[in-house]
Amino acid sequence: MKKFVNDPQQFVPEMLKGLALANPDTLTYVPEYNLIMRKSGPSDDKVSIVQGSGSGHEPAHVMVVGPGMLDAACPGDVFAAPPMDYVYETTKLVNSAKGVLLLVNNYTGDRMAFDMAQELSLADGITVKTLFIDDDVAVKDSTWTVGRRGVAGNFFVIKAVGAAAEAGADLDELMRIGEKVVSVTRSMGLALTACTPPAKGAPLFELGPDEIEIGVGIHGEPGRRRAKIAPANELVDILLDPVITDLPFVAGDRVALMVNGLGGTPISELYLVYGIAHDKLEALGISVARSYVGEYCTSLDMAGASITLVKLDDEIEGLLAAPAEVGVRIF
Amino acid sequence: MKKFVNDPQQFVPEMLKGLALANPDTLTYVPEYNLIMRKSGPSDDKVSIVQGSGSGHEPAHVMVVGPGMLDAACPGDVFAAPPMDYVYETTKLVNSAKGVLLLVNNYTGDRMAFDMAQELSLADGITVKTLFIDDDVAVKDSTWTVGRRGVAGNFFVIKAVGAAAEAGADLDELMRIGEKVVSVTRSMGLALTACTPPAKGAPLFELGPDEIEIGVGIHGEPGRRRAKIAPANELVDILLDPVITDLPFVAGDRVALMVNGLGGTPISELYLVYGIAHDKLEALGISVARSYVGEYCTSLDMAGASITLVKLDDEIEGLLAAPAEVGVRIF
Amino acid sequence: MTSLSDAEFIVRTIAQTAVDNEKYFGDLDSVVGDGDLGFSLARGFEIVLKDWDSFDRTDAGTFLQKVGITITGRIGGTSGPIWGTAFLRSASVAKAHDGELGGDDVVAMLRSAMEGIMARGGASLGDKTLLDVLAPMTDAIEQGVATGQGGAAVMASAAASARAAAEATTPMIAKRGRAAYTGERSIGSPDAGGVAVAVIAEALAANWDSPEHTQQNTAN
Amino acid sequence: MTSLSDAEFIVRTIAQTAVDNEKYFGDLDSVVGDGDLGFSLARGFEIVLKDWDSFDRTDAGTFLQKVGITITGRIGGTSGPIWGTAFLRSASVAKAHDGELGGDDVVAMLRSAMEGIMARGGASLGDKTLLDVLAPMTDAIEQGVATGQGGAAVMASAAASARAAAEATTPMIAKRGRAAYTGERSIGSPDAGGVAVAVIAEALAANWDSPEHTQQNTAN
Ligand SMILES: Nc1ncnc2c1ncn2[C@@H]1O[C@H](COP(=O)(O)OP(=O)(O)O)[C@@H](O)[C@H]1O
Ligand SMILES: Nc1ncnc2c1ncn2[C@@H]1O[C@H](COP(=O)(O)OP(=O)(O)O)[C@@H](O)[C@H]1O
Ligand SMILES: [Mg+2]
Ligand SMILES: [Mg+2]
Ligand SMILES: [Mg+2]
Ligand SMILES: [Mg+2]
Repeated sequence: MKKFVNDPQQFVPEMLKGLALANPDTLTYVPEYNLIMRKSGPSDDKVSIVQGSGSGHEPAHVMVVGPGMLDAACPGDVFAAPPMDYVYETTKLVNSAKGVLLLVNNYTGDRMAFDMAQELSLADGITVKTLFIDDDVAVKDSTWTVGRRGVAGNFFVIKAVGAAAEAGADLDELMRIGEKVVSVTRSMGLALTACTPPAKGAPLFELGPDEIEIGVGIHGEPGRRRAKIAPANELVDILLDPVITDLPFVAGDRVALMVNGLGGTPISELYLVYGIAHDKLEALGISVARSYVGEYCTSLDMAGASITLVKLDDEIEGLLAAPAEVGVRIF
Repeated sequence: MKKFVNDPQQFVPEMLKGLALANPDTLTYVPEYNLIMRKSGPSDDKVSIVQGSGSGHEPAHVMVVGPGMLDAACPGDVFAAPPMDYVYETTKLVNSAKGVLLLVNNYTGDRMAFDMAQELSLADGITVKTLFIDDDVAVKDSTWTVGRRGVAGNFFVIKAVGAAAEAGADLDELMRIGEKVVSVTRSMGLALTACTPPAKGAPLFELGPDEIEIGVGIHGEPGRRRAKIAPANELVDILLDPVITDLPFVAGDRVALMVNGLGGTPISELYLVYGIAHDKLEALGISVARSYVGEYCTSLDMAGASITLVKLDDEIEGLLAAPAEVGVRIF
Repeated sequence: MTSLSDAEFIVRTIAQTAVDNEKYFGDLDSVVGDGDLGFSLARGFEIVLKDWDSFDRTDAGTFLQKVGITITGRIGGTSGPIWGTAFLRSASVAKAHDGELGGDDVVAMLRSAMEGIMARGGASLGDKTLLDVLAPMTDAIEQGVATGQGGAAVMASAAASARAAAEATTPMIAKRGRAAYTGERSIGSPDAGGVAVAVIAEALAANWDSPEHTQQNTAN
Repeated sequence: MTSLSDAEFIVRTIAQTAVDNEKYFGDLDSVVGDGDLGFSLARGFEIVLKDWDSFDRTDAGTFLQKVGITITGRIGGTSGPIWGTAFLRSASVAKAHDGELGGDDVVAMLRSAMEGIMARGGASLGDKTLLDVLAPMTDAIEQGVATGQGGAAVMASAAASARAAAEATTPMIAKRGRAAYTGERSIGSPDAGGVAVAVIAEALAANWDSPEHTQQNTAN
């Protein structure tokens, strides 16, 4: 394994420490609970918004704490849902008179940790609601599975409820907005390479030199099927078609289009993918009103990309356009 | 080769097209000259600033065109200086009564293309000056070489002259500021993996599973020496020590610290590196006043990182803090 | 069975086995899962071992409850809530019971643990989870106890049954956990959590008559 | 020598060789350079071939000048300015000369091209660049012309000398171009640009008496 890492067990804490050192005016790091929160702390005039998840998805979610986005993030170790205590302690630390909204990507471990933390917090008299995000169309939503996974689409949920919370919306209103965004957001990803968790020190699965993994999740879980590498035009079809047909998105729709890098794919390739996807959507009469290209929800060093579409209405478009400020910046 | 690419020869044009489609309100793309410029065009109240270079370094430089940064960027093909015509045409397109400043990383091909374009532009009556950037301490600055390379430090030059130009500084003033920033900026990089140019379709050099390349440039040129992978603490020493001793940076200095990803290294690792470097600098009495973590100047999909330090004075610090807006954004 | 010392032996063996098998459990979980099982269990049970002396030892039930709180609160992934629930449920059964715990009580504790896991994570038997190992293992213990076997013999047959059950998960399709997302591709490799249970059962069986267990018993 | 048709043959052969060897030249440049030489030359000379019919053919000098402008303006990397300068300098010598160009003129054109390259890129002989191949190759042509050899024979000895010179760059330390950054590590592989010159010289020698060249001569 070739990575910038000291003791693999300290990978997450050392990353969080660096994040806090780089953003001393805006972020507070609470090492005991892997917790990153706004330096300004919670306000009783605003619902506090928290997202937790496994680590390894940076910038999600520790690097999107800031005005207009999250109030705190409590990640677990790499690809492991946070222990329940982390969530519970985070909830207590950001408690606001207007309540706390917990955003959770739909995975068993995360659901259970947040469920239990919510129970404990409610027992403490904290008003808490939990919203589950499940935008991944790669996973069939049949009765025998655990439902769809939450992947890069969670960015839009955070952005929308973050903006609404800043404008004073109450907890029920945020739940309504968040559920609406989830209901119109769909994603699909593919991997060109496997990722290597520091603690494992080796790739999570083997891909041949010309193989790709389609419908991969963000935890290095293998996807639904393997295929041969193909020209970018075809790869975009593989990602875009199931997304379009799922909601479905139809001619006349206005959408936000996100091309998300999985960690090891350079931004040059992401823009190339963006251009192709944009053209295909416009050809279908679907108009791209907002564009997002870069890394939003990664899988460590995995090369690959996902495409997310959000069907816009005036409310969602306004919330996405609202200003926000986060710890990751280039200035 | 596993990449998002159609025809490798169209890699750069397709990327630029995507960039322009994603930023329809702010950027104009001129396919004939690989040119990305501000949609608003040049203004006679402001010196126009242009940077060109080979492609493959994104976001440098096509993705940092915008208010407070570049007026235009004219990249060549992957790792190849732009043909002289591209530079000349760009200069004509952004011509302003206050003149044009050309920023050039110090490589033979780039120098020659910009020199010739400057000659032609001057003959056309356009006021042009050229500033060379050479921040890479990995290359010894002896008489028999072509001098040092320009690497990620070019970001600070762009940012400083970009801010000053926006405030109305004239061309001579920008040259003074740019030269000052170059004189206090030093960088050093290392690669964990080689990069794969689309047209070559294979890695530019071979690195063993536990080998790293120290002092690597941003074009996949091999570096000065090879070493074994080591803990992040040691890798940071390898990067930081030659940077610190070169200027030298000394106790009492205020600096900007940049940890730049080379394209394939996830931001989690970059923050981990940042935290280590920050601590080491503070231990030496060098205080980190501004922090930059992310991808600024990459080498396609190369895993690795570089560290840049800028010695700050009030003028430079003020210019770095000035607002700017570029095409790459996460909102 | 001197309940507290048995509980101590069992918890310590589970913890030590989790720490010792970090890499192996991680590799098992990376076949069709996300590879974090080993890390999660090892980090969590390290905390159990570190806090070992601090757990209230009023009785076996109290001890198990304190351990369960640590596991629930400090282990990440799916395993924290699942394994923590198992310990907390076992603890409740033990606490409800006055005096020394017999073989029947152990069976009741395990059955309650399984119900807790099902309630917490929504899995049923046949979903290719550790439940598919816990259930036959518990049946084996019940049968051993019913036929009057000694502790070591009961544990040996429990371990054999756990191992066989773990292997029997190989042809199943995962319907819970990260592996479920791969659908049919989860066929062909055993459930990681189930194998972990079998490995732990084997460690318990192997050490049942070891000095650490028997001396501990004597010491109490 | 009917100058224009010779110039056309030479330029076309150079262009075709650059296009045909894109991968090979790129691989050579990636040993210690950045691998773009093949791509830059191929894309640039493709433009030359595409615009082939449009170049002003008033005389050989004018033709070479128009080609040189295209190369200078449209080839990226170091090669555009370097190769473009070579063509522009050769063109100037040819234009200054009235009437048919002889062997001496070709030598003068090459010497002027080398001076132009040195002025543009600052390299000297021994810096491990294509100059270290151009110089001995030009010497060989000069000698062939002086001893009254025919065109094919002159080109054959030029090619042999270019190949030997390209190989002789292997032990040199690069002092110009991207390879220079690797210092001592540039020792042990030949200069990419120098090998490209040798390959082109060999193509010219191999085809000197081919129908494409001789028929072209006859046609004019
Ligand atoms: N819903 C569930 N109920 C019971 N056991 C489960 C459930 N989901 C997963 N498991 C068990 O947990 C194991 C994986 O644990 P772990 O790796 O910690 O969780 P995650 O799947 O969140 O990464 C599986 O091998 C399986 O035995
Ligand atoms: N300053 C120079 N003068 C003459 N030739 C040079 C110079 N620098 C490089 N070269 C030649 O150019 C070749 C590399 O060309 P190319 O790959 O296009 O340039 P770059 O080094 O910018 O990538 C080298 O192999 C060498 O022969
Ligand atoms: Mg997990
Ligand atoms: Mg180059
Ligand atoms: Mg797992
Ligand atoms: Mg080159």
